[in-house]
Amino acid sequence: MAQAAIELIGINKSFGAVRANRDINLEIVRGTIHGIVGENGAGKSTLMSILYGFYQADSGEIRVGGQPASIKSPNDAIALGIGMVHQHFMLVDNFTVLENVILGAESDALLKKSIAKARSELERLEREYGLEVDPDAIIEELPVGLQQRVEILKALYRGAEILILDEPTGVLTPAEADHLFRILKQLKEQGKTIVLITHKLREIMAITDTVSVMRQGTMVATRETRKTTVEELAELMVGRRVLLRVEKGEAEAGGVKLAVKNLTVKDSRGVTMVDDISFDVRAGEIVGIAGVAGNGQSEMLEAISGIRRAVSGSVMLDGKPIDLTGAADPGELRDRGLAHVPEDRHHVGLVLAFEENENSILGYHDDPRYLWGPFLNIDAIRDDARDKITKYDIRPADCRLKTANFSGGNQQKIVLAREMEQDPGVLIVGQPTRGVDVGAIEFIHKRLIAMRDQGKAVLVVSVELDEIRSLSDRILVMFAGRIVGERGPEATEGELGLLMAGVEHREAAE
Amino acid sequence: ADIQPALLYDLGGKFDKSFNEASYNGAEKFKAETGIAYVEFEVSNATQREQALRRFAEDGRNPIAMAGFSWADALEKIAVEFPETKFAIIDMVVDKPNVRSVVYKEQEGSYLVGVMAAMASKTKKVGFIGGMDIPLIRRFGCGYVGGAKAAGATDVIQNMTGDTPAAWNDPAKGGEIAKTQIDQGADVIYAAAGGTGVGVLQAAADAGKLGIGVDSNQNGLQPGKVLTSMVKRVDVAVYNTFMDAKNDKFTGGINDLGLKEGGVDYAMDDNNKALVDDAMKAAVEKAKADIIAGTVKVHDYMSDNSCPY
Amino acid sequence: MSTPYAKLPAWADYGLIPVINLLVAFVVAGFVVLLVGENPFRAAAVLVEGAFGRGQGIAFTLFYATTFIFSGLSVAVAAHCGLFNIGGEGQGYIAGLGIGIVCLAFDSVLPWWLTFPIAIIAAAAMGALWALIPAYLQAKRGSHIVITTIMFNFIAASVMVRALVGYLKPPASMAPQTRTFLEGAQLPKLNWVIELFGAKIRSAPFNISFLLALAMAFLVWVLIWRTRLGYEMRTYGHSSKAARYAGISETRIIIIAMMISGALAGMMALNPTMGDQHNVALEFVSGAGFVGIAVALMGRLHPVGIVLAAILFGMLYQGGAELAFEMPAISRDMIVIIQGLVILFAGALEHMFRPYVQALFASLSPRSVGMEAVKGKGA
Amino acid sequence: MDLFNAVIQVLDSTIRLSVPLLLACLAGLYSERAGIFDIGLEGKMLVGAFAGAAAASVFHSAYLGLGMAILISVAFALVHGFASITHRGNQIVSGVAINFIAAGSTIMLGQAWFQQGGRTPALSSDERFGAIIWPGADALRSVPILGPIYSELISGHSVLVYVAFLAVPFTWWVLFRTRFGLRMRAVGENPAAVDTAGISVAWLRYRALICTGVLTGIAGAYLSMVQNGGFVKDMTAGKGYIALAALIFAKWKPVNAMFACLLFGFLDALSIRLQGTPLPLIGKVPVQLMQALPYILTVILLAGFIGKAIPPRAGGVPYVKER
Ligand SMILES: Nc1ncnc2c1ncn2[C@@H]1O[C@H](COP(=O)(O)OP(=O)(O)OP(=O)(O)O)[C@@H](O)[C@H]1O
Ligand SMILES: Nc1ncnc2c1ncn2[C@@H]1O[C@H](COP(=O)(O)OP(=O)(O)OP(=O)(O)O)[C@@H](O)[C@H]1O
Ligand SMILES: [Mg+2]
Ligand SMILES: [Mg+2]
Repeated sequence: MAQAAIELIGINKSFGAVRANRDINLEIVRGTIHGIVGENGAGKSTLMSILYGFYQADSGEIRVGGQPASIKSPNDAIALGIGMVHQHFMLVDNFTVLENVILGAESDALLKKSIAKARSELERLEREYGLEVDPDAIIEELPVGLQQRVEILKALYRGAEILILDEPTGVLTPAEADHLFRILKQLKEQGKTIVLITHKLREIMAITDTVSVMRQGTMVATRETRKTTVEELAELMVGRRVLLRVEKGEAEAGGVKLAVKNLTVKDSRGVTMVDDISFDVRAGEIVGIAGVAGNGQSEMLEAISGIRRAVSGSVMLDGKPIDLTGAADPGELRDRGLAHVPEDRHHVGLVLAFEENENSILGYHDDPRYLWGPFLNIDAIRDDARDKITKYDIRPADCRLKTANFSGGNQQKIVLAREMEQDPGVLIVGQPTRGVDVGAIEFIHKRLIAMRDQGKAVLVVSVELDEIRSLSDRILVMFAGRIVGERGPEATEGELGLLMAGVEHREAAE
Repeated sequence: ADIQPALLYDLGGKFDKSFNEASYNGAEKFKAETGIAYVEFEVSNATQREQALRRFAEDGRNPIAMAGFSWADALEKIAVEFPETKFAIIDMVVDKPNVRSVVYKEQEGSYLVGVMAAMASKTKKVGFIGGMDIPLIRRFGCGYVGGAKAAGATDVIQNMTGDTPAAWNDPAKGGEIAKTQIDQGADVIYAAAGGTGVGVLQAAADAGKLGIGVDSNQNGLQPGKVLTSMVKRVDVAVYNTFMDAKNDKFTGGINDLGLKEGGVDYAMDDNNKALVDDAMKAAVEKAKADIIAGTVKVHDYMSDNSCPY
Repeated sequence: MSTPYAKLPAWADYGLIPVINLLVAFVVAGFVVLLVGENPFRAAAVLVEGAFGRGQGIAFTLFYATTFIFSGLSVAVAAHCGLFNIGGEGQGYIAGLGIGIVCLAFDSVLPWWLTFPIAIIAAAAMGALWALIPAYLQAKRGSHIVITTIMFNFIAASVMVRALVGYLKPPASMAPQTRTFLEGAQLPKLNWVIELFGAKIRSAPFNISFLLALAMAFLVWVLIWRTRLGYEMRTYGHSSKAARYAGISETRIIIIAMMISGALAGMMALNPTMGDQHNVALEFVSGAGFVGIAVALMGRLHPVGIVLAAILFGMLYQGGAELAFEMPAISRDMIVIIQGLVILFAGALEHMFRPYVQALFASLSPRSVGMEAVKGKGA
Repeated sequence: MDLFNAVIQVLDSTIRLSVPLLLACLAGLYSERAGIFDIGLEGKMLVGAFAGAAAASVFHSAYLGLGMAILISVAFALVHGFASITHRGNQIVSGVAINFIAAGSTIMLGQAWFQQGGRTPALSSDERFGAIIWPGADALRSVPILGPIYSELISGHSVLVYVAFLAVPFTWWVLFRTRFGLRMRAVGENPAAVDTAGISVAWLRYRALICTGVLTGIAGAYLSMVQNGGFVKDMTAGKGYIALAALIFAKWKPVNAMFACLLFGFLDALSIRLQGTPLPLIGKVPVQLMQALPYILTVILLAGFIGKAIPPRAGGVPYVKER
């Protein structure tokens, strides 16, 4: 009987009236990888934050290595060898990697020494686990994948024996994810214990030894991974059967709806992120853009939707060209029937401080349907919002609730509902299911297919290869700002992976 | 029965190192001598003027003295509403039978200290520093320039401290302006700037130069470093108002107080004895006599918003 | 602005807690009163009685409140668009110029009800203009609105001195102010309204600009929560990225918001000039613009809250004056301290007692505490 | 040569005028870098000035005065902290409140203690910080160019002036070279990161505010014990707000802060110097224009040369762990 690294006994935690955790019991065996799955808002992050001392449990006991431990602050947790990689990275964006790593763990009152020490320490960790990252890079200039690596380094630097990762792969590409898993396995071999929160059952099956399922704040089950199946877990999570792979009929693609021509985009630092790309999306098809994060997809989306000014290029909407280099404004593109679900729902797609119904008109607030001369037609807006809530099964079904209080999955549905219900000719979607649970994923994918079948042109950008492959009728692979290949949905993960890694591209160059 | 005198201060507040403070001193003197208490009020915005006046009048306060020209509008009204009450206003004329308007010829007093400044100056350059830039202060400046030029000053450097009420309470800036004027060659500086003046006198003293005080006798602020002060006897006006009322000698009408009436003057005491030699004394006394006699007319800036000197 | 704690029933949130805070503020102020050897209870009585006791007091309280409503609204409108307009003082001051010119020009020819609208426009226009430049610089050049508005306060002061002393002042008059306006530019008083309730008012400056203020409060509410423009302002105020996504022009929204804010600050000048003094004098704003910041934030940027906060400050001004009359030992400066304490406890420390109140409510009935239990369900 | 002297003199007064701004500006830098807006610099300077002058005149010691100035000003800073850190109050409201309380209490206590109209007794030279003459300053004065620069600009200021300018590199060092500085900057950018790193956000911010209090205390002492020999009511005369502007102007960086304050000081000195004297080409300009000049030029410079200023990201928002 291997002994427990951690035991949680009868943990309760409420935020106001929200009971995020109810009588949670959980045992995590030393030297194993323990997965935790659950819907958005099930209470996973909360539970782990309690274990990490970030929140205090209202009641319950925590044992570390068999000894009752009182974890009042992250300090105590760190002292007990618990490290955590948070879902929303806890990094200071304008600090360097090194500064972030030593923050709070400085070896000396003066930075010089601490930095020097950290530098050599990082080199060691880099050698042991292959966690390369430029120690002097500024965080906000690193792709999320690397940012997360910094979070892991932070934990290891503090000598974590027990490592908690909250949705680590939510932001990673398959390649990055695989790399992460290799690292985790390595850590496990070193005798470290790992707790892995994720929405992706595939990952659970891939690397965990044990898996626990949470629903609405309670711990509904714990299974040995090899003794369970994806279907079972999904059902445990959502409380009903879910089909995990959307089945869709053949696309009967019509004429070109969206044509991107010679698009070139530079980022704020003047680096060329999108390098003269052109492609079409036809009516009734879903075109998926695959690629490792940071290869220009975000910039491309922003340019096409008019948020970011392009250096050169234009889009044809229904044959009408729109120059993207000028002050192309998102409103105009919207009027031309282009709807956009942005990658970052928290800061771009939604105003978290708004009521749900207010967000349900964001971008369409100048649509006469919602107006009354210069005035907002509140009743129309709320009725409309309620319709969407029922139609998209957004929970809680309260259009007056502050948007921040919806889970990510539901927040995502709010955005989708808004964009799809405008019945646009063209829909472009960035990371449709990032941080969203299986139940919601299923729903969202169905919706996207439905749009396609209504003869809309749909452009999906995602770092989830699975998603791309299951949704797309055509797959374009982006690498280093260029489109390096086009494949059909039948393309294997392997060949796409190579394209995404830019292999073929290089060969072509030779 | 004893009278129930009341005193009203202007926005600058009781302790403005200027006429408010002077009127306060006058009232205190009266209180000390007669043992009759008085009530007082500092307005903190224009609206309170009429309110305060009426309030005191209704409470049967009598006489009611107030410092500052801004009281005029309110008094115009109240004086009519309360014909029995005796009022006194400083620095402005309100033509009502029951109002005693006390105005000063600041230009005359300033002229005298100008003369002294010019004579005490080795560089023949002297300075003037005003507080907030309002006509009243320019009247001080103009008289001063007149006196200084008349006594052979080649140049009078003039500065105003600012355009907000903060200009009355910025000794730091006042001191800096003084230093600048000293750099420009001034060695005697006259400050008509309320609390800011404190900084001017300080800076002059620190630099071993001479300052000139204003309103009340400020020779003592920097003993031996303040050449003299242009005293404007607001304290006396308040004191007399109360006294006359007490002895039923109160009379309405305009008191236009210049050198002749002793309303303005230059201050001599132990603090500045050593600084004023006989020649100076003689010259000042002569100028004073001339002005009183009317042979010298000191221009009043506010009569035409300009200064001929 | 969402409070950092779970919600309470509205009446407790907007009624009970502020009252508790106020009481504490007065208790602390009471100690200061004690310090100067006066009876704090009597002081409190005098203050409240002086502000609300007699019709006279009420009239003055509302008169002051009028100005603060305008300045508070001004700050709030900008704040909803994520802008901190600290320049209300200058915008209000410079508006005096417009008012002065209009009144001097028309008071002899037009009746007040014609002069007033013109003056309103002039005041609003001048205020808006004074806010326009900082707004433009913020939008186009990224010059921080806080600096520019502070600077424009000082510049306004110089302009006004120049204008009043140089041009508007009647020659050979001592005071740096315009001549007294004639009937045609004097706003009718509202005292009779209070007298309807049997109160007797000898004389008080309470005038119809109060109604204008209330109207503006309502319009601001409509603007912020019921118009497309307000929606765009709030969107930008919360997240400039989201605004860009929604196709809202940054330049346009900043400039419009600031001009509205400036216009409101400008209207603040009507009350003291046409409503009370019947002239435009140096420094007639006397700090009301800055008080507006406290008023707006204590009113939680909501017009209703602002009106209430403005009345609170009106009470402190009027009651404070009474206090100074009644209690010789209590000086003008004491009252400033008391105002400070109220701002501190009723404003900055508004959350101090919230947890206890919540605990109390929770113990009474768990249901009553805030966010419905439904939320927690996931997608 | 005459012009050269004029320049030296203007620069000299530039230094004196910028010192209080610089101290206040650096003070603001500490608190705002830690994510706490501080519109209460004005008030803290004022109480500092009062406490300093009062203590100095009572104990006849400049240094005791300085100590008291710092003590009281820190106390007020802690009140700001109590409201805005411990109780998550609105930082601007709290700042405004502090300015009110400071303005009222200094006059009230001043009158109660000294009966000189809210003024403290005039300080004697040993109760103030006098000028420090550097070795050979007088000897070198006659040397052309360098002489005046050394003896006027460098030498002959009070110790607090040197303190102020040394505070600039010191602050830079603290901010970018020490653990405290690192954490302080972090808490101003992303308190959650600091919190999860196991550091107390509140305590960190309190310490930053203490630094603020110390500096505003010194700033106040400079006003009442160096530039002037005693306290005069409201003697800060809006310098706190100008310092705030300077801080933004400087984009929250210590060295920039120094230049920003020197700029403000210079513009001020210039407007003083030029008042009344006719300018070449333009001729005689109205006094009011001269008064407004520094502010107008500031706006022009801001718009013309200084780009967008991005404040510390967490600035002004109270840190709330559980929503
Ligand atoms: N800081 C907070 N303040 C208030 N309520 C919170 C807070 N964090 C979480 N909650 C509530 O607690 C519940 C559980 O949140 P938690 O973040 O643990 O869910 P989760 O399982 O991590 O969801 P996800 O999969 O989206 O990360 C949510 O429904 C949310 O309403
Ligand atoms: N401001 C907030 N107040 C209350 N609860 C919140 C708030 N923000 C988030 N939550 C809750 O915390 C839980 C997790 O929030 P989070 O933002 O992590 O959503 P999410 O599903 O994880 O989305 P994402 O993974 O994209 O971040 C959600 O269930 C949400 O209800
Ligand atoms: Mg989570
Ligand atoms: Mg999530």
